Amino acid sequence: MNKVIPDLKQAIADIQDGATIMMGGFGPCGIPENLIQALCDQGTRQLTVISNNAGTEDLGIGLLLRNHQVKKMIVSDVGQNRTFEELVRHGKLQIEFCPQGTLAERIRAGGAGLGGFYTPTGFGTIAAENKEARAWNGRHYVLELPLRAHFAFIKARKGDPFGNLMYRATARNFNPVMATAADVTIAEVEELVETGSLNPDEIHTPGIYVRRVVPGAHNAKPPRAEPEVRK
Amino acid sequence: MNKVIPDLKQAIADIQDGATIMMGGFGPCGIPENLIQALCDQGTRQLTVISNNAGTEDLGIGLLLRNHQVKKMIVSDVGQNRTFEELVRHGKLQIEFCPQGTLAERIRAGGAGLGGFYTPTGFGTIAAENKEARAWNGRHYVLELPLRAHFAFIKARKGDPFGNLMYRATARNFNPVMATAADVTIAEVEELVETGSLNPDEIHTPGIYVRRVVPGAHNAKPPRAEPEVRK
Amino acid sequence: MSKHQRELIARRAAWEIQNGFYVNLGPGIPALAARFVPEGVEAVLVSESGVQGFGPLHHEHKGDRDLVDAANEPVALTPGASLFSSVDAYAMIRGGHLDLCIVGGFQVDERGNLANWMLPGRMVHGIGGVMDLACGAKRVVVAMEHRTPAKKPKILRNCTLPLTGLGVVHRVITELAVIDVTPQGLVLREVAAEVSVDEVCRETEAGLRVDKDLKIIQV
Amino acid sequence: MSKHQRELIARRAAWEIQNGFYVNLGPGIPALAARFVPEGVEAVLVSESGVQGFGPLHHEHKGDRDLVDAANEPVALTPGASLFSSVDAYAMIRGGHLDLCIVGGFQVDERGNLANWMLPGRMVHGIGGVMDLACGAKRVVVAMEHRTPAKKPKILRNCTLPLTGLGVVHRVITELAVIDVTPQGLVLREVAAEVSVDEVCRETEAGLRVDKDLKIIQV
Repeated sequence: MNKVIPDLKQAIADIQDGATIMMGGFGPCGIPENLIQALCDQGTRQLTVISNNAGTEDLGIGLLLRNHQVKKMIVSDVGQNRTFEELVRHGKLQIEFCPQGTLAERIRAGGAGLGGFYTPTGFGTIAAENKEARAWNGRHYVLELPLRAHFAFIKARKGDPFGNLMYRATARNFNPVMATAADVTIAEVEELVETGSLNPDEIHTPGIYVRRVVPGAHNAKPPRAEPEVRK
Repeated sequence: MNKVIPDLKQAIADIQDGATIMMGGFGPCGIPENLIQALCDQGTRQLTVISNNAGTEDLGIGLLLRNHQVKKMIVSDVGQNRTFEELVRHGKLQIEFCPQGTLAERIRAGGAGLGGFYTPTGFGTIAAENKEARAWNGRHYVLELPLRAHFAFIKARKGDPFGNLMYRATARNFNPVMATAADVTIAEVEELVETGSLNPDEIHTPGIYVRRVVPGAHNAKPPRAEPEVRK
Repeated sequence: MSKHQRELIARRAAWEIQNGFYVNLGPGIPALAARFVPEGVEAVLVSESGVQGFGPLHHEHKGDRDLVDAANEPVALTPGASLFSSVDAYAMIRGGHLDLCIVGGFQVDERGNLANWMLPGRMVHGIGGVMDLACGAKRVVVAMEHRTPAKKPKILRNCTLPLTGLGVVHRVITELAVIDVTPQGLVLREVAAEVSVDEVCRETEAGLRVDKDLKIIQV
Repeated sequence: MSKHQRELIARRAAWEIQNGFYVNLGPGIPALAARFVPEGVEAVLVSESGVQGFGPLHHEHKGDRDLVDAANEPVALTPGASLFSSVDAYAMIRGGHLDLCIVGGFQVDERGNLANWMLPGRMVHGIGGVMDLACGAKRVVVAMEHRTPAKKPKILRNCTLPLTGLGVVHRVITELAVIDVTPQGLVLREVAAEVSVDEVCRETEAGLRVDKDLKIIQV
């Protein structure tokens, strides 16, 4: 089993205009920056992007926004991003906001074959508008539906040719769940390791979820051995 | 933070007759055998046990059954267990069977604060009898409700005083999810390690879920360094 | 059912396993199929016990109490293996990530309904993972004897036993035939060598259309 | 709002953190509270970014790009830390495993409704984790200024801004008062030194009952 595609361009060549793509990342952590850059270069348009946030002006999804490649975002929190604001103001970007936990859970439901689920989050708020509600034991819940995508862009610390992935620190974030919920999951890895060199007990994303593994050409951060631990 | 209780007896002393307890385990793997033995010794009765299986005649939940301590089981597959059969035949044990994936997901929903979820599993079978059904995109789903318990008995390979746990191989099974879904989660660990000695990226159950950590006095299996890997 | 016939079914079932597939094999005949995976086919076995990438133990190894398959049998990891919890195992199974699941069967009917978990008059020991597997895998193949031990047909117009899944079966493989479930009903794709189409039809309660490219089962 | 007053609120909020608590602190004043946790209290900070057991960086450490809190600020792990995914973070948050969550607020009303994510006339940048936190933690404390920058009350009969959560607030801590949400309405538990009950009532739109054991805020 060898899922490695050495060339970023080739790894995303079959993504067409109008595709829905999930992209991992939380703040500056765990952004599949090399895949996003390749998609910028490819110029694919009319994309629906499902993501926790929208990157910054010069990192991650911000680049796609600036390039006018995105039609719609399903997102939790875009933060301060001027490109985003301008696109929304001019009606050039559709937005669906999700509470962050609901976004994660909807993606999980999509990957786990569930039809929908009831969450207490957002009941009584505009996040629950036009959604079914229901109560059990005096507690109110909102019905939320699964999310899936054609592709998922995943960033991992290490990966092997079987597609087994390990993440580091809070760069894990939405990556493992998004890996489960796309027709084609493409993982860029900071380090490609040999099959058998990862401890099976410590793998975060089993290879079954990953179709393609690409070594990331460039990483915005210098890989480090260990985060600081205060004594 | 020190959640260690060195004494098994003390760790379960507050479990009263009529309690609902989740117990990890899959086949012979990952059974909280020391906690179960302590519960046998304590003689607590009228228990509802939520578990994947019912152990064997001499291991795990089988001991509690033989002792007539269990009133009801919510279970997926009891396998061949003569005590179990006799109790059921004589109306001394109530049984609620769940498909295995539905059992896992119901426990997850209980731990994750969800109200219920729609699963395709069992639609059109007696597992879906008297349950609401619903279709999306031509696919049928059954509404399943969360499970919670007063206590969870967890078996882990390693644990630290914060309650962080790591499991080994298929001894992981239902243990991590059950750890999330009880009022009081008690983990027996094969090895108690110092705080800070587990790699935070490799912890399977974060300490927040665990109230008490008990070193397991006896383990049915000799701990081994690594499972065989065929080359 | 002779050991030889069970092996024949398993050999044919093994041809369903394609290169790169993630596969779950049920107990009994399906599990046997693991031995007959065609040369050059690299597939990954996935078990609901929480492992992908495993195989039989070397006979000199006595097994590891912490590592079993879904039948609680000790197994060995293969390179590239990964381990996960039951919640994650079933998210994987239900979420359509398995390319193929081969299961045993008591009954299959014309609409692909499957009964394989509960026999009348026998104490029920549970449901286990088979309902999740039946409704979750991309492709469900039933590998089973063509008739019951009492020589009654198992491929029926309508299942009479409690169902495992509704319309879940794609293909049935027996010692006599390979039969596909299609929107137009059951289609006979292959017959065993030295078995006539008439004999297959006689032993099958459900109606069978015969594929115009009908083949002989190669094992 | 002076820096001094914000610090006063944070200092009082820090007293809500008890020994053994797992705590989430929102951005702004709540995050400040981390600095004032009473001596001898060992609590674990949990962030929706996927970490439990962290704290501020040593100033000589420039941070690790892979490790941030929910405000995207680099942090340091503390001994006993563990890391997890966003799905797991929110399962934890929504599932009632946090003992305490301290959040900021735009408005709180008599029934414990909270508005803290959307201001009129400002572009919405998203919802983030605050709706999950507000409805999931065992105890939700709002730490905020008593009045808006325009000196309007923020503790109201009914919230007028879009809500974050319905009936989720247990306690409000401001520079003037500590107020609890009870089934009988708001109860004034503590007032700031040199502040009169009358003044608190004047600056609060909602009705306030005064605890018969009314205390002076100790910070």
